[in-house]
Amino acid sequence: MGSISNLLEVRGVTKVFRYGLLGFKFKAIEDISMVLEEKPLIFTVAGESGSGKSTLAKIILDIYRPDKGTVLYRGRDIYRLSSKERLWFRSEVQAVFQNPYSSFNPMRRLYSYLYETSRNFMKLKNIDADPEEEIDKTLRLVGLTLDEIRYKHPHELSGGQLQRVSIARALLSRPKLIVADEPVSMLDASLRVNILNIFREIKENLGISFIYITHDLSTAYYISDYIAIMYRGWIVEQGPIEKVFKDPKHPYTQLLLESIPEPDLSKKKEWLQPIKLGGIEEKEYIAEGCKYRFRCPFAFDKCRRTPPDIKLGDSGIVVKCWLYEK
Amino acid sequence: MDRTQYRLRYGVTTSALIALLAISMLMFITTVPQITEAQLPLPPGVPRGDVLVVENHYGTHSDPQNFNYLVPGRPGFGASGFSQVCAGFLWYINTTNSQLISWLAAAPPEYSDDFKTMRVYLRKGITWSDGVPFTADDVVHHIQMIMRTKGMQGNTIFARWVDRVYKEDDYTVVFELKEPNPRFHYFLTVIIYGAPYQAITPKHVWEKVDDPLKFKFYPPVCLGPYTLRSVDPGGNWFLWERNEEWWGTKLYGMKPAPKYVLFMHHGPEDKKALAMARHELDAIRTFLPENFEIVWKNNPYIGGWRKEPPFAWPFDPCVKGVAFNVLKEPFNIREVRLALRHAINFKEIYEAFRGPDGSLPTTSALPVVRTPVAEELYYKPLMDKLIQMGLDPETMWWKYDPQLAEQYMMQAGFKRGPDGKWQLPNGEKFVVRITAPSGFEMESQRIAFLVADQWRRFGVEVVVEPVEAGVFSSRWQRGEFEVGAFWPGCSMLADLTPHIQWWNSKYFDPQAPNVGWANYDFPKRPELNRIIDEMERLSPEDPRVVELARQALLIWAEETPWLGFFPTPFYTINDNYVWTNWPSYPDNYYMDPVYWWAQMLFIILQLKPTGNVETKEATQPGKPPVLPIEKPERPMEKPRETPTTPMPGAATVTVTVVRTVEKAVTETVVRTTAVTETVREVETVTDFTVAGAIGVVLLIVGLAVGYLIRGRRT
Amino acid sequence: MSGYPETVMEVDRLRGGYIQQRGDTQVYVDAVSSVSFRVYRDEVLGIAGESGCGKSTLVKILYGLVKYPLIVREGSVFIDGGDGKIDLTKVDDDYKKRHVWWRIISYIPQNSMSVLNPLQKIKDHFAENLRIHMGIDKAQAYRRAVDYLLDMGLQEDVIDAYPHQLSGGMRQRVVIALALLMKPRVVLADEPTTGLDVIVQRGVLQNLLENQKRFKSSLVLVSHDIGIHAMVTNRLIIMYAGKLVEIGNTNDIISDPKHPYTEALIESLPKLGDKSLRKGLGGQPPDLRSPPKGCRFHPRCPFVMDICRSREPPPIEINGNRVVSCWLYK
Amino acid sequence: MAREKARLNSQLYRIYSPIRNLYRSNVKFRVGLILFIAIVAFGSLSVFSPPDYKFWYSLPKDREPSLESIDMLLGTTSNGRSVFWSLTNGIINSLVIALITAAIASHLGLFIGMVAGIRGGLVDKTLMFLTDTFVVIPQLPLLVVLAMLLKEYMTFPLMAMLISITSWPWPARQVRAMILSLREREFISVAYLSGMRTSKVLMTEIMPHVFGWHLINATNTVLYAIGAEVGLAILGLSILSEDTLGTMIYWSMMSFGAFFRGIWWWVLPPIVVFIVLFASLYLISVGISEYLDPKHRRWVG
Amino acid sequence: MIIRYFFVRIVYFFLTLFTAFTITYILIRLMPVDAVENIIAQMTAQGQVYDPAALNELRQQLREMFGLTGSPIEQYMRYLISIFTLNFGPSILSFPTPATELIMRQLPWTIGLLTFSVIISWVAGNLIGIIASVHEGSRVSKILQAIALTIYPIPYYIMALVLIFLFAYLIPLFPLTGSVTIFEEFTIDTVISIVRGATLPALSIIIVSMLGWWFLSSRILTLNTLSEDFVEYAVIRGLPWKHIFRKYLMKNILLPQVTALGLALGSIFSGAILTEAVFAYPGLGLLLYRAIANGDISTALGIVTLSIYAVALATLILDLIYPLIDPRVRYK
Repeated sequence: MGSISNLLEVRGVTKVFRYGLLGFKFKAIEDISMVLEEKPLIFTVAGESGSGKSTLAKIILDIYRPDKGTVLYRGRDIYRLSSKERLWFRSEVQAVFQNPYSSFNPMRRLYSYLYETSRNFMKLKNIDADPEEEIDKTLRLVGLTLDEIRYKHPHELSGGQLQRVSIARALLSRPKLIVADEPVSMLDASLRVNILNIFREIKENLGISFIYITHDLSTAYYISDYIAIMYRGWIVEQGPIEKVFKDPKHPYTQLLLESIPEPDLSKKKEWLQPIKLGGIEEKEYIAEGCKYRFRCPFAFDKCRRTPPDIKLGDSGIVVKCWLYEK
Repeated sequence: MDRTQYRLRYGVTTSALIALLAISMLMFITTVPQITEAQLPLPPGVPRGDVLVVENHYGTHSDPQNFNYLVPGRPGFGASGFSQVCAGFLWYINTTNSQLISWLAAAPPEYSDDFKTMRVYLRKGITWSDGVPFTADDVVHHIQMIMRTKGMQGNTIFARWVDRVYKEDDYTVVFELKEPNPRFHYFLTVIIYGAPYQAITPKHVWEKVDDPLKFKFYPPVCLGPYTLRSVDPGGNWFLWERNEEWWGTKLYGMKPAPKYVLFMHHGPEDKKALAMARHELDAIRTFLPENFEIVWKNNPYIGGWRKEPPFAWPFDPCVKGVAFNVLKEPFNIREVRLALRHAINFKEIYEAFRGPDGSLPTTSALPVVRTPVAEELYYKPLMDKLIQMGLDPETMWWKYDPQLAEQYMMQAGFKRGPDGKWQLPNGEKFVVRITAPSGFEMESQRIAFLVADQWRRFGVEVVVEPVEAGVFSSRWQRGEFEVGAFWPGCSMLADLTPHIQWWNSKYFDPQAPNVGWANYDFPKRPELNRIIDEMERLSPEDPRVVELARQALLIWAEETPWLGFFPTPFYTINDNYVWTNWPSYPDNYYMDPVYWWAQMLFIILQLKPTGNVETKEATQPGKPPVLPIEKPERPMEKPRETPTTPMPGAATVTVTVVRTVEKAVTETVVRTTAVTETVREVETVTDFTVAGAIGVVLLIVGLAVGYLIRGRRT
Repeated sequence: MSGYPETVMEVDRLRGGYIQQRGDTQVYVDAVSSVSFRVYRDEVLGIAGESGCGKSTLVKILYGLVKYPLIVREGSVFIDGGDGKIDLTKVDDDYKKRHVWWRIISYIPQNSMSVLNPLQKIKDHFAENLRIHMGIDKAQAYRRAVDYLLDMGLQEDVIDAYPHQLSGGMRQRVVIALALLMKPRVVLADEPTTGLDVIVQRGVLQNLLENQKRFKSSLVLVSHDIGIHAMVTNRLIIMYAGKLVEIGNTNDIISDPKHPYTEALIESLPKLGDKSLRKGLGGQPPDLRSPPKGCRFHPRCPFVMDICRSREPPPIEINGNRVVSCWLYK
Repeated sequence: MAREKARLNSQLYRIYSPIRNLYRSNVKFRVGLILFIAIVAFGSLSVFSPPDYKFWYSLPKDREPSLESIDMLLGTTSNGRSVFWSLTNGIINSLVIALITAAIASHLGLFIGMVAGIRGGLVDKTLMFLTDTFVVIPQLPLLVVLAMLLKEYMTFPLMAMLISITSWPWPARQVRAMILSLREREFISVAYLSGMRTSKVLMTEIMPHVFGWHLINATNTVLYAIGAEVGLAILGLSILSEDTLGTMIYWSMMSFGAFFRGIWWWVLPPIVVFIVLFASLYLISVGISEYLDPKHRRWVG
Repeated sequence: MIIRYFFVRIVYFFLTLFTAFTITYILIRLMPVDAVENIIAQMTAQGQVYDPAALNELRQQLREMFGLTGSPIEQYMRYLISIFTLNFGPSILSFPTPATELIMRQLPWTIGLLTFSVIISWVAGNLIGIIASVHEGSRVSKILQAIALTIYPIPYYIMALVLIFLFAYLIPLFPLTGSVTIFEEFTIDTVISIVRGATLPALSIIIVSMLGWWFLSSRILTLNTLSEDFVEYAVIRGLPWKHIFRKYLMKNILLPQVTALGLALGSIFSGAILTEAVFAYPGLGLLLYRAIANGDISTALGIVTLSIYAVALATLILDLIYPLIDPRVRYK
């Protein structure tokens, strides 16, 4: 049993996927561990597409089951819950997904989702309130009202509005943790920040923690407290966001931070420094040794043979790189 | 975009393709030298006029290169042409006049007084198609081989009856029987289509065979006038070529006119009709009336039993109708059967079988076809009693009397339910399931549907269940049905012994309550067993046989285990376009026009080319197939000739037939050509007493022929 | 940029949009409305704007790919074909296919994932273009294709691979190479890096830029990401709801946005190392089937004035190359 | 203003049923539906059939169509029955077989595919194994064997069941593939996260997505079933005492040689009805699929 | 990877085969047809008197000869062995010829006819379907669609009768029967005769399946492929329509159709019962039908086994070679 004081603990989780009809397995995520303490914070999991960050989200949400390792929520193994407890877990850990249009069944009214969630979980948590009022209240938190959406089907709202509904739906179960899987990547830039601001507010006002999954490091920096960088199924670096961003340890993190295009003309020169691109991705997944070694400018012999251990750097930073072997 | 251009270009390609196709089609047309000829599988250069095309009624033979018909379960004996043009039989029966034709045998068989020994004389000078002489050794070997080989066709028969068979000299064979049997030679006589074990096998071929059941006998060695030229590897046709060295030609001057005989399957019946309309098929087993109509409308040359309408042959030996499974409730109750009998309005069924050309069936209320002979022997003498039992003399069938039927039902304890439908005494609904043939025996299928309609009107729930041949036969054999539509009664001989023998309890097998031949333990009337036992002991010519048969028939009518309607009219059609001189009633009536029986040999031997089409090697027919009796002069201890020996006055009976059937021409002079040595012209016989007396004896002979007719179809 | 820049493409009061079938009636959706600008030789022109602003439609029209339900209502697109100007909105498809497309102007589509024939190897795509447009024989076409691809920095295993075997970035590079095959004067790139990861995106854009410099061609780069424009483009067009709201040098626009929309767009982007609260734009982009009267941005504009609600702002030129379409600057 | 309009649109969207919408927007669907309804309406005339319409020789045989009475409207058969009443009854009976088949087969396929797709693991493997097995067994011989085997007990529902046995495997595979891809969609996760139980998720989230396909599949199964019944009938394995399109063909062509005898009024009606029925259902299914997915006009066969 | 894939796929192949064989075996054994009883019925129909005891003895003899003795399990085991040896014992309908020999006799006919007509209809149907759908909306396309919709539902049997009536009766270009040939000497005439005999049966299959199934399915595939991005991009790239048609459309449409063709070819081993019946064409379909209907268990099992083998083999081969023809699929 994990420590009760931790909200969420991911312990050495590995998920194997199969490709094709039979055979060819690869590890979508491998031996991932992380800890969310029992205090409101935003934990970012960042990485390229195919780095396994969405798989991790789904494992935390109990949509996938890991092949190895486990996830503890408040000290309880989430894969060994009774059906009653599972419902409780569902209410505690909620999610917001990337594409607001595919988060809702286009044939159902949005209100029915909200009502359903509210009814299902209010009963569970013995909250005696008018669900309609509850819904309206929650919608106002995200800048909408019930009247606006009551009769609407998903296709009648814009992406930004839908994502707000989506957040409201997650909030209705009064969760402690919300897993937000790329919640703003489909939105227009001018609207993104609004959603991010809502996250900030919720964290601060309602004390809800977030796992924010993204490939966009600038938004990550904007809202989060803690970050884990993923690469090919590994967490290559994790730590408090300020530290990671100021002094990236892992060569991948360094490159990643450099490559973000920003409306900042001073960075242009550096950004235009030529870089080397990776080869064929499949190889990297099944490669022995360090998975980043193909691109790594510092790769040496050991990287080719043995996968690096997780090294605790100073000030709570965890790096998976032989460069920092002591 | 240049889609349009592209379309054009592809258009050119496509039209080029189409043109290519059209050209190749044209090539096909040009390769058709003569339309009718090219459609038949003939050797190059053979004109249509050289070939007689006969229907292969079995269909596609899955193993066409196997002529060993002695194997159990091998079908298609009469369909490949083997039995008609190749096989050799000792005796045939001319079914028009019940004449025994001694063919390989030189004379009718001789029985000893106690009917325990039978002596067969063979013709001298007969050779197999490979030149080896045919002798008594062949016959003895044939019988011994069959007796030896378990499971072979005929094994059960010969093993049951024959104690010893040996040759006395090269042309005399003696059979010593285990028990007296005055009818033993029937086993070796072609009565209708002939059984495979009746066709004598060549010793010089078969003696080298280790396992006669695995031997294929291909190509077959023949005694008939044709030898096998070619078979379709696909199994649809068999081409026979005239054997110019045939013993019949050399010894007796017989020679068939067609150079080739082609037995061919064209597909479903309507396609056969098309083939016949196009003169690509000369003779067919039988048509459904509808398909006959196709031919009739399109081919002015066709003929049947008569040259003019009505064409159909009315005396098929089997009475069709429905049979009750008397082992099953409630059909074991006599009253139920009688009620169902009288609930049928026979006229409607009868009328349904009126052919498009006016052909009509011969109503046969008893399980005996009401041929003129049977009429005299059984129907007329029993008429009064039958009328008492409910026969309607107008229709010659049981009268339509719903009230009487209702009474019978009440007697059996049946009640009508609130919906007017009959209920069983226990209150359940009375449902009759009629099992009918499907895909074959379409006439029986139609009877089933017609009877169902009749009974439904009477308030009985009827389900008709048509099943495939194999299923039908299996279920029939095992008695797994309630009511079956088939041919429950067949007869041809005046001596009914072989037909009703089966009603005897001693033949009942509970494992296979085969109703097809009434092999039930039914009716449970001891007097019937006694009657049949007595009939079996009696010589066929004993007048008491007829008397006993009448008693048995009366018991049958009282019990009514089945309802016989009539033999359905048979459209055995032939085409006079290429070949003529087909037997037709009454002007040229020498043989029944039934083309799948072995007797077809006699038809082939008399056919003449018409000259309508080009011929090359077709000749005029040789002498008529009339073979003399060549019994050796040899003293016998009280030789006793079989009752089937032709007797003077045979033609009298024939004329009687003519009179009965052709009432309109009673007083005219009828020319009849009989195919026996007693060919003669006869005038109308007015002296019925003389004719009757001789006729009785003769009819016993003639009707004995019908003994084997039950297996009309394989 | 020295001297007077050479114009390779001129867009003049272009107006186009889609015909939508609504039951029995047809509705015209105004996707590009009165847009005028020029593309100069050897420059990277960015077109920025958010979803539904008409930037993709504009690129399609620029390429001359006008197919029902897309129609051009007025205006023209001139392109310098080397031997005189061609109005792409007037010539027929066949002409474009034979003389314009891929030779003078080429197009890099948004979703490189699905634009390559899955059953052809990469080199086949190049060889077939070479063969068809230059009329050279098969063997030679293959040789040249391979040479060209090697020259473009692609490895041999990529050249021999099938499209699905490549990663997204690689595939995009292939498509870029394909677009530059005939050394066109103008390359239109419609969101070429959407869906790619930042590192890959950086590599792909570097590649694109390098080639543009090499061939001295003009690149029209469409992207919703202002960051990309800041890194890559020389000049920038900002579009909103089918209208061109601002055009000018990228540096000028980023450092000093004039139009309130541009300003909001740049302001709403979080920056690394800056956690201060930022504000996004409120409201929703308008429905182009019935765009708001006057300035199309006015319902969301923080500086809205009366005139904005009634009259459309004209393009207003501010110091040289800079054009803004806003009443604030009148 | 625009918002008001959108609101109004949404109201309309809810009020008008999708079928009506479909009917309005898709010409193919409209034509197909009208044809289909016309055929069903024609078949429904069978409720007026005289009590003894099944009886043979109750009418003169082989009469050409004439206007003298309803019985004679389409002529009579060679066994003295009215073609008109056989046809109307045949349409209804064929449709009954077809609809039961569609109900059984498409739901069986749907059920098996869904269970396999959702449960995954061993259940999935077992079911897919069974499906693959049935795919391998030749269909027509299987149908023939089953029909012969059960002929004694043959009723319309049983026949529909037999036809179903040969037509469920492919749909099951397709449903499974669909479920597998649906399972990855976010709204399914959202539904679970909203506290819904699996059964409810199935009904409210997955079914609506599969439903359109299901409808198309059912339509195609109807076509397949009518065709299979005709095939069986030609072999004499249908219920010959009842009127269906198949048995009409059997009696007219196989038993009474009506084709070559030129009794066209007996041969043509079942074939024409079959063709029209086919065309109408085809159009309906194409219409539905175009409506559901205008880009991919897929006709699942 | 490849070896592992092959191995697993082949094990799976045998498992499906085994189950399919078992199911069909049970069904065929359940058929209410008893060949022995039928033979006895036939023998008694020839009109002889048999004692019940003699008949019972005969029954036993026949069962032994036909290999119908032993417990159901034993018989099933015998069948399982025969799956591998392909020796199904003697045919009951044409005893003592082995069932395998009967099948082999009919096999060339069936394969000849069906391979020919399946391939022709595949090629023509796809070609017409693709061309018609490329010009979707044109008059020709509409007419072709209407024709396809009309012809598709017509049962093969009726189409065959129509063809016979037209081309064998009214205009006697072709023989009424399918297998009319003489085999004494193998000349060009023999070939012509075989082809002529097979033309109408083939045509009846071709017309229905070409204009029906293949036309309709290739039409849908064409419309789908036409809406693919890579086709549009090819247009954008200025490739001529002809080139796009050949390299982009045809290839992508024909690929899934090749799979369908493979399955169609795999299923020809159960023959075409109705076509064979109408034309009296010696094929496996009719043989199978007759074997089933007459209780010739060994022949029926032989054909069904063969056809299951063929279909399963076709799917197996497709699975194994598909990665070779479609680069998107790899052995994984």
